[in-house]
Amino acid sequence: MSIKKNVDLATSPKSIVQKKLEELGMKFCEEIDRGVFPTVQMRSRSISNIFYSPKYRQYILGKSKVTRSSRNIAHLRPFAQMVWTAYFVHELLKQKKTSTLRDVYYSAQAYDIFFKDQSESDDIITDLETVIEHPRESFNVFPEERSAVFGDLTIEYTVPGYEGRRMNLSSHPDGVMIGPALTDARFVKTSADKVIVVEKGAMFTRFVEEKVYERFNAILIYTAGQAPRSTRYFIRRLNRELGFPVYIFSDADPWGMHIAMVIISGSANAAHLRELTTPDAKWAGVWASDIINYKLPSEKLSEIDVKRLRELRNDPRYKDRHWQKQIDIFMKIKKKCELEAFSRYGLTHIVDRYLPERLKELGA
Amino acid sequence: MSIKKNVDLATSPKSIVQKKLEELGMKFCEEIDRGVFPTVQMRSRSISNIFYSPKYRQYILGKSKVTRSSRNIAHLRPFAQMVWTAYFVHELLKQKKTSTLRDVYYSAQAYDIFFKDQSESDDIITDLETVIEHPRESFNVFPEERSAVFGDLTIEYTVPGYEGRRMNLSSHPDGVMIGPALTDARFVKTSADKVIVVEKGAMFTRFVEEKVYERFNAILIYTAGQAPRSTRYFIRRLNRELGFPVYIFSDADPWGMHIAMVIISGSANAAHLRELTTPDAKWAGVWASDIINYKLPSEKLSEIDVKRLRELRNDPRYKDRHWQKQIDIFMKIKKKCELEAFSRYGLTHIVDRYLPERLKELGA
Amino acid sequence: MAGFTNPARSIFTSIRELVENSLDAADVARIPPEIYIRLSKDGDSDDTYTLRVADNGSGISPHHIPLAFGQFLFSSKYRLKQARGTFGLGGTMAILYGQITTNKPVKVISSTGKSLIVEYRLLIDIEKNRPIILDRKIHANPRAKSKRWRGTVVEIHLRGSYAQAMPKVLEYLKQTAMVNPYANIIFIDPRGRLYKFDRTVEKMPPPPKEINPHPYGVDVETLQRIMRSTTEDNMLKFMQKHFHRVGEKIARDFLKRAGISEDRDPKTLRPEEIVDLVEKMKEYDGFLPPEADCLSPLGEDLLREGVLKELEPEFVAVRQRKPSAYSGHPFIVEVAIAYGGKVPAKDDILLYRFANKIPLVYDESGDVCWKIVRSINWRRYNLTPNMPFAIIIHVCSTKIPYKTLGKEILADQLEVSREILNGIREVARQLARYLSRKERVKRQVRRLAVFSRYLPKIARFSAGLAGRRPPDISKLYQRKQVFKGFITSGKYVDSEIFDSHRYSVVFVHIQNKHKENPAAVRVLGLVNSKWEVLIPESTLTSGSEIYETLRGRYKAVKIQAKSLKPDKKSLIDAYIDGLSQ
Amino acid sequence: MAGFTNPARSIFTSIRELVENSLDAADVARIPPEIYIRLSKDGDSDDTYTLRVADNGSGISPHHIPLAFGQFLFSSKYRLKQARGTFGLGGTMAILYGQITTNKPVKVISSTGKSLIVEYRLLIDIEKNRPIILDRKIHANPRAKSKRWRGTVVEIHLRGSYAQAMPKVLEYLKQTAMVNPYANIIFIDPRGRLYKFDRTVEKMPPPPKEINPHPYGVDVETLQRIMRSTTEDNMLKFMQKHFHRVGEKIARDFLKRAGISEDRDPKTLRPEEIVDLVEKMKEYDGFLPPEADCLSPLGEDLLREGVLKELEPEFVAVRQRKPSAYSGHPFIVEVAIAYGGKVPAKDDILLYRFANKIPLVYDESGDVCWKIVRSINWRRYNLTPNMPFAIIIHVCSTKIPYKTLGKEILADQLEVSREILNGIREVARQLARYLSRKERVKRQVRRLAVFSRYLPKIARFSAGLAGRRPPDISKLYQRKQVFKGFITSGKYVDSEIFDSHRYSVVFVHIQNKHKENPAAVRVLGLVNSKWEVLIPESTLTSGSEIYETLRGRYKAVKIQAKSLKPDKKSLIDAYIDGLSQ
Repeated sequence: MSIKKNVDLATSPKSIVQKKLEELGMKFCEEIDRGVFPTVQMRSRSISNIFYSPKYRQYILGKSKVTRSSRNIAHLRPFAQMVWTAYFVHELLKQKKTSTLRDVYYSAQAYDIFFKDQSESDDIITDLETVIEHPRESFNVFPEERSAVFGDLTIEYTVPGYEGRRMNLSSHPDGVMIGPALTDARFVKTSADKVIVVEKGAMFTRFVEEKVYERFNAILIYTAGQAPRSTRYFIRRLNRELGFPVYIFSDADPWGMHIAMVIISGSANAAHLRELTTPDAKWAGVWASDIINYKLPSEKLSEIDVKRLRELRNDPRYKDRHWQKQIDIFMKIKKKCELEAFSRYGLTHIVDRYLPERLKELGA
Repeated sequence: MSIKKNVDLATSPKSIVQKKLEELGMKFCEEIDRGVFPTVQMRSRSISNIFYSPKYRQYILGKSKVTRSSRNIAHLRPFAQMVWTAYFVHELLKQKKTSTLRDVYYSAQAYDIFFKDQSESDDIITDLETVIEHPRESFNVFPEERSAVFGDLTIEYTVPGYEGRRMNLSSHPDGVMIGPALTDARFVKTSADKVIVVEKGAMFTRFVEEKVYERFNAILIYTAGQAPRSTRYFIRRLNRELGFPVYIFSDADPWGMHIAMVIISGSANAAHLRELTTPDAKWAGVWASDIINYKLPSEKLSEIDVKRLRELRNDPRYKDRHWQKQIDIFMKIKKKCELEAFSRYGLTHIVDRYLPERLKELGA
Repeated sequence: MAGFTNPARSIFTSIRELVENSLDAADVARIPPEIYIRLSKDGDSDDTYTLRVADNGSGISPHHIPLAFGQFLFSSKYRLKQARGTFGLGGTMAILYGQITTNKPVKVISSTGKSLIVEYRLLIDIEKNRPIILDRKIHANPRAKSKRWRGTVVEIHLRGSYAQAMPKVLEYLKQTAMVNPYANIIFIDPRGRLYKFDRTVEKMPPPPKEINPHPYGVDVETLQRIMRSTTEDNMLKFMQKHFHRVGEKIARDFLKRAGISEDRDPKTLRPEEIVDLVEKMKEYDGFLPPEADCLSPLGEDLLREGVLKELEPEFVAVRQRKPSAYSGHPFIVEVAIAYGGKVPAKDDILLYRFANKIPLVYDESGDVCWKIVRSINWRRYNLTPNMPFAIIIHVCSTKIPYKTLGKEILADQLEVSREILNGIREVARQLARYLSRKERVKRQVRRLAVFSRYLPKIARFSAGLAGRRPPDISKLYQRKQVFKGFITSGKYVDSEIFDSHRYSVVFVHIQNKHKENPAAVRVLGLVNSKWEVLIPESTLTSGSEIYETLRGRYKAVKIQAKSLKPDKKSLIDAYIDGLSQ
Repeated sequence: MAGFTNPARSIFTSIRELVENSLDAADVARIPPEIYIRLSKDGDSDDTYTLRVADNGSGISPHHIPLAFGQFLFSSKYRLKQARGTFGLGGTMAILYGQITTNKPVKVISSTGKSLIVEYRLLIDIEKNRPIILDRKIHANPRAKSKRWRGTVVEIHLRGSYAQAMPKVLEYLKQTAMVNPYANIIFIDPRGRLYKFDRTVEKMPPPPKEINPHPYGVDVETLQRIMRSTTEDNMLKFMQKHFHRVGEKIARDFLKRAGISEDRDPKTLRPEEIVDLVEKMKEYDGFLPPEADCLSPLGEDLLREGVLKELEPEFVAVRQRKPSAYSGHPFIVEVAIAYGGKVPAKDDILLYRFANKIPLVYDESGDVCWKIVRSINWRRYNLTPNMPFAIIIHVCSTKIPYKTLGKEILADQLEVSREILNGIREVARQLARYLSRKERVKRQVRRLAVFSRYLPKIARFSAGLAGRRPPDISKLYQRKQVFKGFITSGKYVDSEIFDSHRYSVVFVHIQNKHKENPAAVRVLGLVNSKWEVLIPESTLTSGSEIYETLRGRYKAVKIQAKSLKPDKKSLIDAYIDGLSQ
């Protein structure tokens, strides 16, 4: 069956949303021009205004509305935060980029807008959804995704029903899930020459959108935290069968370090196995020294972090000089930071500056 | 660059593993024939036998070995469990099917082999890995995956760099990740006529392997527990744009019911939005009544479960007669069970019997 | 013996009794007291001490000393006067306690300021209740009157435990200093530490007078005592002479109602008639209320001084209530509240209780003062018990309504409690006003900072969204610093002018940042091309600030400042904010 | 007064003293005791009781009664005998306590089984230490000897608290019954509840004999008393006549060493010579150790009987140690251990201590028995304190080594402690053997079930893997039930035959499932075509089982079973398992 194109739900909301955001900005500007404090109205999300609708068969908001006024001292801060968020997602839409909730939280700092914690920024995004009356996916704010691969690599399936069928791993821009079929696939053709592994879904999507695979001839892997074993196996295959160097990017803290280390040297739990490590893979960042050199926003190490670092210091897998040095720096500066921290310098900073510098430094 | 096919790491281990398993079985049979209690040797995984190898740059097991003997009363139970596990994964390999750790745990019951809990069966699989010296992925036991779709649906991307490019959602047998690109894609062509949603990765993979998409003309969705919002949005699109009925399969407990309910009627948190619900979707199972009718292995409801059921009973979304009846049955039998519970009757039972019966019952 | 029930309490009570005798002696002499207290260990003993208390009071005439210190006097006195003595015979009690526990005599040295100084060593003959004089010495006082010593030194030996008593002793002395700001008190403890409480005023409160008992407050025993000693031979005169505020007219009317002949000789009244007479006096509603001139309250100035001196608060309010009476006993309640500064913030309210200038430091919780303090809804005054504030309550009366023999707990006497409650309410209201004003200033300053922080951002990102240049936010809000480190002179000088025509509300915020000198400031607004004074001249003490909201439209607003005293320059910062709508 | 220090203890001690007097009286009469105790409230009073204790003992001759119950007798006796009395004068103490607290006399009724029964009401004249006879009645005993009553009834009034004493009183009676299994004891408490402890044996232990003191155990005061009363006029005869185990030869040798002439008249010894003599006796190493015939231990049979009766355990082991002596005092230790059945499992070991057949129920923890029990490493016997077992320790001696005046705590006397420790070890070893045997049977039965469960599965799935038919596991292991509900007869009957030729180990498991009757069973093996007895005839009591492992190769194995007594059939199940390698 062929699908008629009378409704195109996939993209039309985006242009509507874009327009609504612009109108909102215009309204505020005009109000200020007139010497009137800008206000915005939205449906109240308080418990007393949530009703079950038998017609829609879901919970809906009632008629009660709330007004946010920039005249009201208590509203001023969230009002400004919402205007910024509107501005930020409008930029995302204009540039056809996506983001995650966590990314939004970090990005705010670049604009001198501060959120107490991520739950505050999540709340503001929910406010904006309420004002615009579209879900945040319509303004390109997505939740995190799970372990996946992306890049110019044609594979050939060996699973039943797919024998001989081929697929290029750049064919699905969300990333191709690493599952049984992919693990068992043959590698056929590629123009890439390296593998870049990232721990966080947000960075993976960022790298895809910024065409890291083209600009650096890379196959991208997203581990979703500690890499699942099938993913570690897949990384090893890329390294062994194709001879590609592997660069791993993870959070700058003992746990992030260890995500890289487990890909490189495996875990004690899997000591009886040989097929899950990639000894030549490199931990490419974020290093403790990067926190200083790139002036990244950071948090204090917790007691548990410090305890973990002490353990790692005595772990034979960490005996190499570079690892030891990074552990020493962590202990000295008593700070840690996440991959997304680069967003403080703009979304593309990590790709435009950090990545090329680091790859060059590592001789890639 | 073209890849030479001198090493085919993807599939060759499987035939090696298959052979090793058969040899193991033969060894045991012959020992019994000779009146000798079967034994099996493997490297010890005790802490004292785990060493770091600078050569391999990973932890490895030392030379110390342990012998499992069926003559030793303490070894007899795990010995039998391991022989069964070997038999089971050998069947998986022969039939080119895959499974998960959880599935193995449940499947044992069909063979009158019992595990105290999943951690016991996980341990036995690790034993088998140690004996066979290959990772469990080589005998088709995979970890769970995250939210994905699979089925005959050709989509057309709208994301930058992919505009106009098309992809069929059956092209990647691990399932296609539901991310920003897919959420925004246009639907072009399909031979399917319904959507089947499952909560668990194990069932999704099972349905793909059993060609549920062909046999029932279905697009399969895997939610990974509570469905992410982009997935709920995608389900809604399939329902609205293509007019497909949606059938949801989740665990038979208040939490599983609610996974289905949130897809159907949304959550209170998203009461200000309209694009995330699929009011016509149907909760197709596992129902409380199925626990009785299909004699499924079950567990006692916990106090928290019962408390949750009481809440749901008074929730307006649950006022429909069918839901109320299922809640009443739960309260009466005080039992719950998981989707994987059908594995007690063999891996394909859920597809061969339950699915057609249920779809027929629901008028699909 | 009450007050001597354990080793800690004994030390405390002994010090207290002797100190209070000394304070009373200074009151009598109308001289600001100098009290010197020394407690020292006796040799190697772990628990015996020498206590020496010296004062500059009236002194005791030599032949009186043995009776005053070596005997319990059950006097025939019936006239009333406010006095400290908690146990009445307190000093002698301390001496007796010392004698019993150490078997050592008391040493007393005293002079009334005449040519002799007398020194006694005395024991009390307990069975016979009379002094045993062990030793008597006479010293010469200098001939020059100005160099003559006057006062009393009492030195006793006693058993006790100072380590345990210490907190209460120090608390007692601190509180004593609080209600005796005209006294110098020095205490040297057994470890050789010196505690000094200096006087900050020379003025003493007026001394109490002795008065007749009020008919409402008389009991049978007192009445009998009066009858035994009276020289009057008829009831009409008897009533007038011996009772407070009973004149001829009232005496006549009362006797008529009581059914007693005016001519009756009081000594002929039979016991049952005396009982009846007491009841009749209580029933009769024609007596005038007692007068308070027999009382010696501290007065608001002295109380404030004492509180400032010992607590060093940021704010204090004091209140003396009008004299009142219960059961024929006149009384006056004085209350203070102290906030901030060195007043500590504890889990509970700090409460200081005083009766006739004596601190009550034991058995706090059963006291009616606590009951009253607890009954108050402090939230009404924007206070919570864990804030740094203290309540000071002083009750003075010819008869303090104690609840127990221990004389540490005030009973719930309706009339007294009402005065205490009203007193606390008055000072608490003053504190509440102080705090709310302080809070308002802080809040407004914070409010305006929020506008200046966020409005520009709203403008900027809205413009970004709309794709145009940012709108001008000064239509909504503007802040201007009109004085910046301005040094005042003897004459008013204008600040910069703030163009306020588009704003409906204008906020003025002036700070005197000088460390010592006060300033005078005022605020003017341009109305119909004329500068009108909007806020008249106000004094801005060193470190303080003014924050005012001006409502109504003015074309412009400015501030003027000058030194309060021509030669004392001060340092002024001032801001004006305008907000539209 | 020791034992009467509080209301609960007073009740307990009074009951105990009178009961022990009664038990001693029955011992003297060689008649199994019948003790009847009744405690009842006196009228409306909350804390006064009447205590009546009646026995069937020897009775007291009429003229002796006032002295026996109304006077404290400080006897001149020096010969020794094991006796219960803890305080020596205990009974009189209880009477005195009752008299002091209620001012009421004691009532005593007694007969020695002759024609008269005498009843007295007595008070004790405390100052003069002599009885006051208030009343004396004489009743006739029946003429027929068989109907005559003999025994004593004592009834006193006393103050105390039964509610608090109850747990200890009941514990005391239970434990008394444990070491007096030949006694009937009935107790009716103030609430009217009846507690009955029935005798289960008629046999009584042999009565103790009176002996001379041993020279090692003599003190100066005792020696003086002997000298005062002796009729001998030379030291050689004096030593032989008055001391335990001193014959002519030893007496001569000792006197020579002590430097005392054999002819010396003992009455001429001066005090300092007497003191010297006592020291010489202690130093001399030639005296023979004391003999134990003066002691009256329970014996292993009676102790086992008592423990079975009162604790109803699943298993009991008892042990009487050989007589020993400390400081010239002979003693015997008896120990028992009881396990399972109705023995409760507590957090700690249950310990029952007895001295001369008296339970020690107070002040447990200071006792040397506890010290010893704690010092034992119970894990060596596969026991932990929270398992259901009890230790029973009985020490009997002419002089129990008490630690305190209270006579509830045994002191750590080296010789005695060693005997207790060794005794406990012996019975604990017996228990350990019992438990490990029991555990082994249980474990083996479980083990074999595991083989039969999992071996078939291993075969099945291995075959599945190998793609062939399953191998025959009976080469490894086989189980066969050879008797299934078999009813025995008077003669041996064969079970099914188990083909055992391929198994290196064979397990035999036989159960007697009959509720009452025992069976006889044996196991035979086929060796060189001949049936040999592998396990000889064994008795299998009702409900018990045999589990044996046969090592070595037999062609076949079978079981034979018959009734133990020809007319009493039993019910047999039997299994044989074979295991290769």
